Amino acid sequence: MDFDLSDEQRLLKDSVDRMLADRYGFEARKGYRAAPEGWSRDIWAQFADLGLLGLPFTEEQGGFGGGLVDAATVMEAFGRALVVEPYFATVVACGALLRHAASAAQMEALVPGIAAGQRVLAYAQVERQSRHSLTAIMTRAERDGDGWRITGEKSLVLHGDSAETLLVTARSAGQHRERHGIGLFLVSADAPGVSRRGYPTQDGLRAAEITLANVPAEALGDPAEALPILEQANDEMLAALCAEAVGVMTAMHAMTVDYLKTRKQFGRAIGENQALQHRAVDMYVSLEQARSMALYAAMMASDPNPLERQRAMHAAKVQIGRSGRHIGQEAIQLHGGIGVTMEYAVGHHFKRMTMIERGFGDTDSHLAALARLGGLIAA
Amino acid sequence: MDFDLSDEQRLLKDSVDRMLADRYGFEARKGYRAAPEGWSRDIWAQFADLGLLGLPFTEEQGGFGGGLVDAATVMEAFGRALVVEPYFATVVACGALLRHAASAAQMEALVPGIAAGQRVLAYAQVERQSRHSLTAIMTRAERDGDGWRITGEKSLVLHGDSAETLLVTARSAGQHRERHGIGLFLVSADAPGVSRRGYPTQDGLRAAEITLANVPAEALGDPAEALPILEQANDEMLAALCAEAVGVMTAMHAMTVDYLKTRKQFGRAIGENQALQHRAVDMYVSLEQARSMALYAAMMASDPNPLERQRAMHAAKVQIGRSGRHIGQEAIQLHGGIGVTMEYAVGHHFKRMTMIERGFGDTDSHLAALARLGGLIAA
Amino acid sequence: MDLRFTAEENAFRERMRDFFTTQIPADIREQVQRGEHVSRDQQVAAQRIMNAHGLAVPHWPAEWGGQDWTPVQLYIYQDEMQQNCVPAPLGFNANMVGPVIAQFGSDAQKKQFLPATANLDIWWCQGFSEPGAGSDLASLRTTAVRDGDHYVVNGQKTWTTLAQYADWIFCLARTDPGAAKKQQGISFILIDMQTPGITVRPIQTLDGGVEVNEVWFDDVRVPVENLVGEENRGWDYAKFLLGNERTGIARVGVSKARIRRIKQLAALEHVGDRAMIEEPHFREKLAAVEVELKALEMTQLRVVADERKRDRALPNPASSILKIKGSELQQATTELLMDVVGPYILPYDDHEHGSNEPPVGPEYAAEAAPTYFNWRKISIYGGSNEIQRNIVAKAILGF
Amino acid sequence: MDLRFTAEENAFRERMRDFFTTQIPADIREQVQRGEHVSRDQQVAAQRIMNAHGLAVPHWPAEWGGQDWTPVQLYIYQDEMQQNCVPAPLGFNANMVGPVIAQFGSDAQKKQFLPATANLDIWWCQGFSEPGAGSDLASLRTTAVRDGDHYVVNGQKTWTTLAQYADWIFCLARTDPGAAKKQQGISFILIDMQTPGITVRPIQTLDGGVEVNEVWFDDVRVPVENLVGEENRGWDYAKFLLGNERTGIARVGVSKARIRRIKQLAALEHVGDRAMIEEPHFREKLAAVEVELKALEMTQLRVVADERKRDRALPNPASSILKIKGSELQQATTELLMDVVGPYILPYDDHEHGSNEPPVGPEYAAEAAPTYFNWRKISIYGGSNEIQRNIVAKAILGF
Repeated sequence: MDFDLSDEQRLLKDSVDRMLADRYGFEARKGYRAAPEGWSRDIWAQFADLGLLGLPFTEEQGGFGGGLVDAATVMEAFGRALVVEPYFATVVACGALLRHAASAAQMEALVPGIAAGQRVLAYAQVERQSRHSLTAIMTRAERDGDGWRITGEKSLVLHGDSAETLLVTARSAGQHRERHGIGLFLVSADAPGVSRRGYPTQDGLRAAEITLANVPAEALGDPAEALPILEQANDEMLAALCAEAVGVMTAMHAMTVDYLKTRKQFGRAIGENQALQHRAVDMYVSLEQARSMALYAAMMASDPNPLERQRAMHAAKVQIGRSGRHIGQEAIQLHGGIGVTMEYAVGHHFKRMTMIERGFGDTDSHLAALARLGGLIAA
Repeated sequence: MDFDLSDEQRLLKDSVDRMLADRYGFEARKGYRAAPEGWSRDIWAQFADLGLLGLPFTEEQGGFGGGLVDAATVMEAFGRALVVEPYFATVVACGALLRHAASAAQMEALVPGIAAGQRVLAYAQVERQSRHSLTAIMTRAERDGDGWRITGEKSLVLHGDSAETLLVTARSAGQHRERHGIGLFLVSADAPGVSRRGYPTQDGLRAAEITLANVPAEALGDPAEALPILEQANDEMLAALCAEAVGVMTAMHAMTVDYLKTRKQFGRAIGENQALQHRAVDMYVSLEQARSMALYAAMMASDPNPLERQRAMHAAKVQIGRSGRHIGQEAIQLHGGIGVTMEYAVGHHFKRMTMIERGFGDTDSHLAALARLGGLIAA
Repeated sequence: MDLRFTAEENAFRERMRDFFTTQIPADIREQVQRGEHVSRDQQVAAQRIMNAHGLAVPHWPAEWGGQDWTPVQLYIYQDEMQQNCVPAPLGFNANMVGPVIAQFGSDAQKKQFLPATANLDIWWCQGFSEPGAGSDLASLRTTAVRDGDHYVVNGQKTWTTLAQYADWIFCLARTDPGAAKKQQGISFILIDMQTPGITVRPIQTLDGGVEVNEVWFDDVRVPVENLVGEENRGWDYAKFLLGNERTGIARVGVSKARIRRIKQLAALEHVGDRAMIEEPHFREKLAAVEVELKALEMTQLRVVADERKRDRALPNPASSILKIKGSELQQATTELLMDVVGPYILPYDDHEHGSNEPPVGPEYAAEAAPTYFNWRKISIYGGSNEIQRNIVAKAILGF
Repeated sequence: MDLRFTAEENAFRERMRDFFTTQIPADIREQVQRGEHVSRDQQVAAQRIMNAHGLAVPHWPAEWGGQDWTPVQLYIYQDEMQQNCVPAPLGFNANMVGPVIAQFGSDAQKKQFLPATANLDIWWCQGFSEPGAGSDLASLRTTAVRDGDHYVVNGQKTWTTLAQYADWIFCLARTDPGAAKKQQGISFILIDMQTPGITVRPIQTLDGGVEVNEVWFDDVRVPVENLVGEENRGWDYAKFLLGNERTGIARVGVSKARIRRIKQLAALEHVGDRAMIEEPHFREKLAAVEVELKALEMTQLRVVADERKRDRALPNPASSILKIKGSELQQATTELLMDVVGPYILPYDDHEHGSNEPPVGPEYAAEAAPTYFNWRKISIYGGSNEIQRNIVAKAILGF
């Protein structure tokens, strides 16, 4: 057992940290968000230069052969800085889907563009009624010669407005909520029949509602049996989100401790109040628990046993959700008035944390799912 | 709306408080518990002198016509002092059952003895498998001429070892868990076929396991349709327990605040630590919430609408359970070492509070029941 | 002791409910129910209807539009207003500056301001907080220097709620910088927002809206007749003002209305095949909040009943309990609402900046997250819950 | 970074599990599983078996019976011991006085005490706490005055765990009352409990048992060769001793074992027609604790891994986190156990006073409430959780 980063991992971490320190301050980020797409193509190019965009792909595929721990390292740093670029959508989510589903030819066609920062991807999975279920899919895929045609409506597609390429789940067979019959399809965002409505999200990112009307598509893997792959990829997304959340929490905790030490009231630093110190300690305990579970998630997201893997991911999401809610609410409360304004960073972290807490299944739903699977400890 | 005690109620409260202050200190109580029955017949006689034992019965019946607020007043005082005499069993529980179920002749036969302190009663309801359900009754009642014969095993009968008279639930008809078929029966504790095993309880009171083998009995009211009356009486018991719990919590909170002010460590009172002050405040908020709900319970326990009444009682038990757990655990923690010894009062209060929290349905079960009834606020 | 409302009190409640549900326009109440901010015009419209019926400022002295109600009646009035999603009369007018002028103002001030304040012909804002002061209000640095028959005011206020709508501001300013204690030498001054030298800068809050502002005073000349009461005694008036809101602070009616709405929406939202309201876990979470809310309602009634016996000029430390628990429960309801809405809390509906597109997801979803974000403030403003705990520790527990 | 155990570590775990489950008598382990106290004889028996296999004091120096294990191996050893309900080697011997003697004792002391301490031929108790001192350990008032080749000890100790079983006590006593700081002038002295002048008075705890005692010293004469290390430097040795238990403090294995038992019992207990383990609400409560426990296990492993890089003589403030969270979770499991047992937590089984009647209700019910009561202590002793928070605030957060 070894918790130390490898030399390569430390190098990666240092270069990401340095770049964010240089280029991703609070004011700079405001500028990136104000761009037409809601993020910076310039920063995106820097990510490409650092090798971050090809991270999860093998060297043969045109990437850098990074694992889930590398992804977690990047995402934690991004969480601290509240990066708004479509890294999660393109590299984490679609990267995982491609690695598990795409053929060598498809990889060859896509990965170089991704790694070079020339191709942004988005994962179109959610539908109006699906509420985080991976099987509640009404979008249809119908065979059309060698290819497919997709018709349906996808919702809450993260960075779906700026993506050049969409990975779309659709049903080629089977009934609503059935495990069988689901496929994953590659769609060009400018294909005829695609219409998109982009919008900002509560946490300063972007998403889109996407309508697909008889859109030409290419299957990624088996067009009717993609669910195990979607589940595997979903768990890798969860692991990355957990890591990002730890970054968000780390920043909120650090800002709060710093604020308590510097903010003066009634003639002394408010952090001299023992009641507030103890609350900062409880936040720290929550943070360390979350950090531990994010590591556990990174370790278990590639576990070969799907049941053990899912148990672990449910547990991780629960811990992250609980710690994040605790730390976020306390960070705002202990900051007082400035905590509830957009002019100070902590509130932005709080909003991102809230969306992570409630995205990809909220804490209650993951706890219920873990309980249904019998918990973590065998009787 | 009026929260003030009437003159009579204030008189009652003052006389109970005075008597307990005189006779019910920590050491005195230890002595009462050491008596063969686990409580003091002498104190019991004093209760009779003060009119407490006839409190819930009308003057025509030989009592004093007190209502649920009067009962709550007495029980709260008893909670503060941790009274170990069988007041709850005899006056609150059996008193409510008799008032709702007994005929005038039965009242005439029983109440004078109760009021005079010559007759202790116990309510034999729980069975091994019943887990607080009022309908899970396997004890059978069979007709025998004008009377009845009871056979079965009753468990956790509060003060069942010292009672002269038992009120026993038994099934004269109907299936297990059916609402129909349940009756309430009067049994003499020295009747042939009654065997009792008394034992101490975790909170310093007494209870008994009682086996009934073809024991002669007299029906109180309809021998097959007593359930609504058992439910009504049960809710009055809950209201009284809530009041007692408020007394227990009040004492724990007062002892804790007092301890924080007087206990010195590192050269100053530990209560000068703001973190501990704030925790004492949170305990106080819990206490006031519990006090409010105990009043609500006293008001609603006689509500003519059974559904509204039950909703209210579930809610009250939940609040009492949550407040009591919070205050109890914090009281022990803030006392430190002496809190976990039997040599100091607060631990005894903590134990009583724990048994109230988990007796007559624990917090989770009442919350679940309230949720099943749709909560308190109509959509 | 009789814990039930009397027949008269119940009849009074009926009368209030009838008034609020029939006289206040439905669109305003629905907007409040959805969790949206009301506009300036809507706020004015609602308050003027109430005032026309003598219901805007019932707690004021009778000669200035007050009703001679018992504390219980005042409670019922407030509870029905909250439960029926009626925007309360503007607090700065009805509960803050109005009572101060009525108690300490000159006759001329009363005539000039009170009727207009009750009718919201003047929209007031509050100039107490300053940057860096937080809960240590008395450390304020804004000055008012006498110059002939004017004060010249300089300084900066912050967290000034709805200053962008305001006609007038009531301020605390330091008139005697040499006073021995920082609470001394402060005066309570009324300032027309049109006076030259006043600048208002909006502060965007987490929900994306603008509720609060910074206000700068740069050599602002204020006629001396706008001083309330005596010079240098402003701290006393501010304490009177802050102690005025004692029981409504728990906002039990607001939480009740939100729980009702949550239950309605939870019947529409489905998790798998089942309506959310049928989920035992969710029902139990809801029920747990309902229990605490019922207890708080009873606690509030106990404080209300106690008011009869108290000197109304003294703050009631029990109101700190109402503030602590009331804010926690209001915040809990905002989380339950997000539970119901589920994934559709995510889109940000930028209506403040003129987006006219239909909402993404169900129409009730858009306000869920902003309400959660925005309501974090209620455990911070008006004396944070930490300050309330200090008050209880000292005034009730005797630390 | 590789967060999995290596093949060697997994093999080591197998070896430990095999040893604990085959060599330690089943009746002892079952008694621990039920939550009952083990007797003196059982404790001695278990420790001697471990010692015979070199497993009683693996963290000691190799020459005195230690194993040259990595921190991860020590962790696995402890985890398997806890998960398999094996009573740990007596802490006062293995983790407290033993390491102090090994580090600071004379050669004669090492020879006299260490083998007997490892084998529990000597049962040690700890004389640190005094009445009224609580967490302010250094304010102790027991004195040891030099008289020829003896110290004469006078004073009172309290919270002395299992003093009724003890052969020897290791004490802190003041040898220089004139020292400038209260931490100075204290010595670390070993005292035979048979020495005239020692009185032990049991203190009954909430569970009804006697685990702790008061110990009085009345002109107790102790040979000077029983002084450990240097006179007046006892505070340093005490700090070394208290910092020694760093990671096992979370007792994750104990909580795991209890959760396993709770799940087994919850399959037996029925609520209505349904086994308790099938109740979604109860399962979710359990799962929530399991999640925190898994996180704590990972936290503990991180601290363990970190140990390799640390100076083992310095306390690790991260162990405060393990203490805080570990005690909370252990306490949470005691409540879950009461949830399962239900109404039958009520009877008090007075076995300490010789009651031989069968238990009222199911046999597993009797220990539920006493365990809950007794385990309130774990957030109090060994530095209360409030003290731990102070440590983290200062040593980690830099307040």
